[in-house]
Amino acid sequence: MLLAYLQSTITPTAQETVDQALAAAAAAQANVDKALEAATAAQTSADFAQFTVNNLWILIAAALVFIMHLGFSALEAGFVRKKNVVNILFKNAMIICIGLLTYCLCGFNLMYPGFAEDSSGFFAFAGFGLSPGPDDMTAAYADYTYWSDFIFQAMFAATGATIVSGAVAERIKLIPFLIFSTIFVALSYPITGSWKWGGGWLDAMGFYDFAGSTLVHSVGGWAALAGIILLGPRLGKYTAKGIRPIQGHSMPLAAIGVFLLWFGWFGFNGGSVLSADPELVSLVFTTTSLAAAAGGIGAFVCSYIMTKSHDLSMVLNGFLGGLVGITAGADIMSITDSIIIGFIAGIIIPLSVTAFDKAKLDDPVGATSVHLVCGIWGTLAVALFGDCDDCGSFTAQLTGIVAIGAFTFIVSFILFYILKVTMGIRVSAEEEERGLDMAEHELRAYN
Amino acid sequence: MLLAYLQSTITPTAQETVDQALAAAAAAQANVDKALEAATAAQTSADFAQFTVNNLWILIAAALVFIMHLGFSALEAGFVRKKNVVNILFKNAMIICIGLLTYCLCGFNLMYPGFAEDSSGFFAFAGFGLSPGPDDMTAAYADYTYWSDFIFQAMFAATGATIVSGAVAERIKLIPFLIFSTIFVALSYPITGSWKWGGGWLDAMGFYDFAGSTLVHSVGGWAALAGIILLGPRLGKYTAKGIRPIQGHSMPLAAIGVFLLWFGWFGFNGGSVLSADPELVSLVFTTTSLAAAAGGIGAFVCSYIMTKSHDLSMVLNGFLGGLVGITAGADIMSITDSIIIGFIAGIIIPLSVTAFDKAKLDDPVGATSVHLVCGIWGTLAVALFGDCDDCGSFTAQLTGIVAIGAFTFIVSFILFYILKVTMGIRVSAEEEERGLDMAEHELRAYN
Amino acid sequence: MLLAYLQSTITPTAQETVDQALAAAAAAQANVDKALEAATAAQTSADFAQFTVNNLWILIAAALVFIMHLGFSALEAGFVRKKNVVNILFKNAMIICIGLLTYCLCGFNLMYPGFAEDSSGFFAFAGFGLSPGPDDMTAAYADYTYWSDFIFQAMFAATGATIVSGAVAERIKLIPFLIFSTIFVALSYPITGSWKWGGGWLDAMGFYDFAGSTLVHSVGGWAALAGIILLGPRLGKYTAKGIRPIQGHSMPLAAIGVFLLWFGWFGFNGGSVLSADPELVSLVFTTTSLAAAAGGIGAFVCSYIMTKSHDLSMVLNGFLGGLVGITAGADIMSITDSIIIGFIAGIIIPLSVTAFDKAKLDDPVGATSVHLVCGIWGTLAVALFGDCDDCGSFTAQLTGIVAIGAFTFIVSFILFYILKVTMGIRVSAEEEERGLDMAEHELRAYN
Amino acid sequence: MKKIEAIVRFSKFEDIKEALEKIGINFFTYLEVNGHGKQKGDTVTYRGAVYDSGDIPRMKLEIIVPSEKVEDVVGAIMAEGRTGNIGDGKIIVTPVEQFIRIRTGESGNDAL
Amino acid sequence: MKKIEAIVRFSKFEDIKEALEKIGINFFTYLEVNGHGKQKGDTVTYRGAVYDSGDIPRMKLEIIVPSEKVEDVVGAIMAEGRTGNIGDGKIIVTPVEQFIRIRTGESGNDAL
Amino acid sequence: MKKIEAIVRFSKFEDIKEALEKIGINFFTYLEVNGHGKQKGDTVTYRGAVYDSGDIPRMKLEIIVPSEKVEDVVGAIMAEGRTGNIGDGKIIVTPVEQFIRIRTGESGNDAL
Ligand SMILES: Nc1ncnc2c1ncn2[C@@H]1O[C@H](COP(=O)(O)OP(=O)(O)O)[C@@H](O)[C@H]1O
Ligand SMILES: Nc1ncnc2c1ncn2[C@@H]1O[C@H](COP(=O)(O)OP(=O)(O)O)[C@@H](O)[C@H]1O
Ligand SMILES: Nc1ncnc2c1ncn2[C@@H]1O[C@H](COP(=O)(O)OP(=O)(O)O)[C@@H](O)[C@H]1O
Repeated sequence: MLLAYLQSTITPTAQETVDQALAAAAAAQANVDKALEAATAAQTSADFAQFTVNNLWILIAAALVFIMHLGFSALEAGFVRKKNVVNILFKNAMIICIGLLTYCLCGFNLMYPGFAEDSSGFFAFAGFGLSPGPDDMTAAYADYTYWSDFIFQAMFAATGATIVSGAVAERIKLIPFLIFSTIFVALSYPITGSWKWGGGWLDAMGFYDFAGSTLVHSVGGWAALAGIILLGPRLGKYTAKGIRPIQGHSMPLAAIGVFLLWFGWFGFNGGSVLSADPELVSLVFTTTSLAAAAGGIGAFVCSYIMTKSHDLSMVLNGFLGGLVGITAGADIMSITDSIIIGFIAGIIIPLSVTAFDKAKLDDPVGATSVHLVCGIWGTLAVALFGDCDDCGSFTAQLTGIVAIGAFTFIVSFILFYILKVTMGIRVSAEEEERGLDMAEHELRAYN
Repeated sequence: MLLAYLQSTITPTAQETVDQALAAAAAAQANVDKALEAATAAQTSADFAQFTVNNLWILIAAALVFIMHLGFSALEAGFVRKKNVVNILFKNAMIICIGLLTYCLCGFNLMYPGFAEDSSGFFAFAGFGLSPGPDDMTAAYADYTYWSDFIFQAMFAATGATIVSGAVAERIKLIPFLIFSTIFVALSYPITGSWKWGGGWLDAMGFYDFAGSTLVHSVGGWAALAGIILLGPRLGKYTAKGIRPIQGHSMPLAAIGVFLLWFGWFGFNGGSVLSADPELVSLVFTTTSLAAAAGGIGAFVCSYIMTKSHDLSMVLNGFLGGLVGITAGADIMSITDSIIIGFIAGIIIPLSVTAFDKAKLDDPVGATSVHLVCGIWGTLAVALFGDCDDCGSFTAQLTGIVAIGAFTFIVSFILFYILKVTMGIRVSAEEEERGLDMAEHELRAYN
Repeated sequence: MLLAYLQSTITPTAQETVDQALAAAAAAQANVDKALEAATAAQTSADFAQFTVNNLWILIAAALVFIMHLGFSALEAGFVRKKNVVNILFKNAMIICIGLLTYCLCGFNLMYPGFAEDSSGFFAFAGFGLSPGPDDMTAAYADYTYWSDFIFQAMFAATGATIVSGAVAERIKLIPFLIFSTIFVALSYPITGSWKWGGGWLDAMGFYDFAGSTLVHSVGGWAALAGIILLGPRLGKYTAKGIRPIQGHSMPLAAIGVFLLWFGWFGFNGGSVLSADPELVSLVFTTTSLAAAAGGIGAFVCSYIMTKSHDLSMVLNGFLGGLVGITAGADIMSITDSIIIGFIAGIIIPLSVTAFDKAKLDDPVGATSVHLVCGIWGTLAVALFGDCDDCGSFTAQLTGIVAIGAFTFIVSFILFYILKVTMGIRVSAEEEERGLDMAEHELRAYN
Repeated sequence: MKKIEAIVRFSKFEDIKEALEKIGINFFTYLEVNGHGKQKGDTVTYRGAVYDSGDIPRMKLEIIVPSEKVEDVVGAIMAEGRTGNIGDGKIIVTPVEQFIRIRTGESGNDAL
Repeated sequence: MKKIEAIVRFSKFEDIKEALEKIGINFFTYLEVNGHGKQKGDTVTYRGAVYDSGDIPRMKLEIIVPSEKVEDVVGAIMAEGRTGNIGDGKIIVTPVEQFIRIRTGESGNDAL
Repeated sequence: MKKIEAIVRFSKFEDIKEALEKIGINFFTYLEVNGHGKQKGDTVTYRGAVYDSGDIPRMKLEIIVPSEKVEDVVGAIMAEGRTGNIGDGKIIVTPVEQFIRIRTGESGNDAL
């Protein structure tokens, strides 16, 4: 009884407080859960904001790469004669169509096939068409959605063929060129691309090519070279009396093209960071711009020494040389490195243009000098200047250049050769004299 | 006493612990509040980051839509004769001024009047000028600020009149055209726009038009048609001996225009998502690009079949046809759908251009084919291909097309008619022959 | 014993619960820490997302400012005669190279030297080259990384010299011009820039210049004026029989240039917010666009009154006048203010062009009217219309205009003068007649 | 043989071409020229300055014909090139001493 | 009647135009041509290759006048077109057999 | 003196220039013209409409020479301008009554 009494008198006090304490703890616990939930929600929101800005940048970069197609069109149109302008515009307009549609059909899945563990990393194919799952639209896929990935890569794909179109301008037949471009963009470009960006064998061996000095630019250059060799020079370019320069018809058009290409290159290189990472993207913008500027100066100096002239066509190509040169290592170079790389690329341009002309390889817009030679230079520069763990060794870089070059050149050569013996790739001399605009399009560029 | 003793000996132990527990719980509670506060703060920051990126995209999209005005200017300038180039540039320069300023004065508040609950949704007006409250700069307003909303919509508004300027080129008097454009952009475009985007009656009945195949492009096309009918064809176009094509003076200029339009369309369609939502914006980029590419191919194939030629002017218009066609449903189409929609739009272009010419409706740049016909096609395609809850039914889409078309055509016809009988809308034959550049501007485009 | 018994029977109940409570509190506490950590992590992520979007906008703005160089190139090329087109393109291409490289070498560190506490704020230099620390890539530096800061400011730097190139076109020797530009961009522009944006004495006294009506545009204009005075007019411009207008060779090229300049101005003004702040950036987009539009209308009205003509060249310059005018106060003006400021700038253009011509100061592209006169107007307008705490007083604004103007004009005059007496700054009459393209570049713009 | 130069309106060029073909003139040379004329009192305005200019782009045809065909050609051009308004243009006939086809070396009427 | 062709400097064109107006020549035709001349030893440089080119754009005037006016016109052009430096250009006078106004069919001096 | 007008292929222009220099013709005037010819049956296609057009841009040279040099010049143009295919062009020789150097007033052969 006493016990009971005691219990009844003592306990309540403690017990009450204890209950209070328990309740308080439980309440705290509950609130903690709310706080955790809130924190998790905030994290999710923050992650989504980050995902959104990363994704947005890839999309804007895709739009910038798109505008490079206008850049190429204008540059090439400016550097050909008045009578071949419609033709070059037509080819470039078709290439962007072909590039996007074939990349959708098979290119994307050839270039990013998801090589199997035990794959040799040379070739794989993830099937026709595009079929993203629901997760592919979230950060589970990457820092961007599947569609962003596709459209960014698709805009890249078409640039390769655009490079060819300038080099073979003023004499190639339209339809064979379009057939070549289709196969080139649909198959050849994605296969060599898969070796590195698709995680294939070159990637495994440590080859480094940030935004495509080799994978995009040299590849275009090699195909251009194959075409040039099989086509022969334009009539009247290499005469018994020496080399006769055939001037482009509009320097303003060429200049518009080059400035737009530089503008688009912010997306080409900047977007290749594959996120909006502040440090990397801003570094890439800086190295890219400085290399372009140094390329312009390099080409100016070198061409002045060679011909004592202030040659606008060289300076414009010098910009492009600098841009192509920095592309392989834009994310790893220092300021000084990028200026040196660009400057050397600029110097290469006049030397290379002259060398190609000496070899009677006629390239109306200098595409081989800009994209092939400076592409090789830029890829090697990664080994020479790059100072980081995964920067490719000289051997790795050389292997990549040679392997991709050999594959692309041989495939392109065979393709052009087959087209040559079947349907012919060159217009008749009469059509060439008349100009492809009238001969192939029955339309004049200017009236 | 025993009790007291007992209490005093027993309790302390428990009580102390209890107090500890209470204190701990209280401490936890306090920290929880801090954590909750921190989580809330993080949430606010995350939300603001999200708001910032959404808002930024709308602004960038506005800049891209702005560049479409350069696209239209270049395209139209390229497609007219050398003697009418200054005139077309002048009109386009004025339209952007008129568009922005009238949209600021009344257009925005006519198009987004905030229809009252019981409104029929045909017409309302929120007053002259712009006067955002402080909340209108925050996420409380939308995924973007009031100013972003205004400037994005204002850039859209002027495009309608730009479409007209191309169609009536080379013969319309400058001042009447500017008067027409002012009234059209200030009143007609926002009123029909309010029916759908302003939440009016068409929106209520389920009409679907994502980025304006009907609300922007057809509207411009209908006004153009009214102008063409009342103006008559250019001298020498339709002769007793048949149709005499009047070639545009510069294909490179036209090509620059079309590529810039495509570039701007990333903002036109992409920005119409009204946020930077990764999935939707990237889908829209993809469908838009594929439709444009398919449109180029469609126009190429169709014009080749019709005239056995590789007609650059058709391919360029084919791009635009594909772009206009996808605009109504760019956010809901699959890859395959968007390719089909674009391809059909491309096929429509040569057929439509020829049909208008047969009807002796002279449209120098093909604006009616591109914007009116493909705009209608794109709006209907939403019903045919769209596969979602709020995709308009065929009836809803048709109602929208007819209602907006009838309103716009009638208003434009009346406007042009009044201008015709009062001040005259067509330059004299002598001025037309001389060219509007000298006749209206006393300035040549090229010297 | 009883006690012991009591204790043993009573306590367990309470004690157990107490322990539970304690454990619960501890658990809550532990979870609270987790929640706090999670909240902090979320905050960090949110902050990083915010940092990323701010930084991205600065980079995109830098790309937009870059495209202004194409805008200037096209505008100036369009406004000179056919025989001087290569020359003007060459100069603009070189300026961007020189601008970027010298800004990297010394300009950036001259303009943002980090004035010491007790500095008079007139001149300081943070050393050659760029050497950011690791923190400079994080939000600790600013709302953007060091590289973003550099590249955005570097793109600005070159615009000053571009303004000069147009004004002295068609008669200046190439090499002296390039020497002038180098020194001007490397030293003069950054020093006056440091007075305000570098936190120097003008900043301290309350001078307000948001995006550079004075710091960029007037500065370019003053240098242009010095050049024009020392060079003299083009041959045949001011004859005994009066002023003979020398028409630009391509209005479409000029129009492309102006539209691209407007496009780039979204980055020039919008990026000057120095973050992606939704309210401010969207306000700046709106004021900038409305001022440009009002400038076009102002120039149209004024030139119509003066010459009864619809003068495209004036309207194009009117756009630019409006843009330059709003630049100093784009972030603080109301809608109405910005329209008035732009409209007045537009009216100024024809008056100023005529006044310069009356004074026989020959400026082929109207750079002095657009950049100098409207730059001054815009800077003063901040005092007249601005309604905020840190908007400069009339005295502050005037002091800034005069100080920067005097410094720039005197330095430029001395520079040009030294070049004139040493190597000569003007081509021979024969070369001028032949055109600088052949005389200096041995290349024609059009073939 | 004669050389007929005709300075005509742009808008009449196609019609004249067809008229010439009808009378068997299938070959000729043409180019754009500028016609200077005082009558119009036209002005050009550029960047705030106005000045007189009555200059209009015109098409110039150069046709070599046997002397006996001159009348036909002039008649055809007059018929199709006339609008009756000021600015219809002029026809100029000048003597030709030799006319040679580069491809074959034929000369005179054989070269036509 | 005579046809006077004058190949002159661009920079002298406006002055010559005014001088012609003063002696009553209100109508003529002009166009841009290229003058080829060896003396300058000028070179053109394009994409790394240099080659000779002394070619300069020039303005060509074509004026039909009554025979008795030839001297006046030549005098006016000589007076305004001369700088004394190489490259002032040439004047060529050739015979005209017919000159017809398309609008009215008037011919000879009446067509002027 | 004579005026030789030669309408030639663009692609032969440089060769002809060199050939003329070899026979001492260092000065002449040239311009772009359009050759209209029926033979090609060429068509132009623009925005869905096809129409005939055999028009090809060509280069026209105008050379004033002493009468005794005509044969040489014609020979040089024939030698370098010929491909043997249709479209090689034409040479036209017309009389010149006066030829004056604006710079000095020299006339006739002295002005060359
Ligand atoms: N005396 C002339 N010499 C050379 N060309 C002339 C002469 N008179 C007129 N022309 C050319 O003929 C064109 C039309 O002549 P114009 O006098 O305007 O018409 P109309 O013959 O109807 O009076 C002028 O633009 C000019 O090119
Ligand atoms: N024999 C010629 N035939 C045709 N045109 C000529 C001839 N000689 C000179 N010209 C033209 O006259 C222009 C000026 O002549 P040029 O010899 O340079 O000047 P100058 O008469 O002062 O010596 C040349 O550019 C060319 O267009
Ligand atoms: N009767 C003519 N009058 C003026 N120009 C002519 C005449 N016949 C030919 N031409 C010009 O000569 C060019 C070449 O002549 P064409 O008949 O095509 O070559 P071919 O002399 O080899 O038969 C034409 O394009 C045209 O410019």
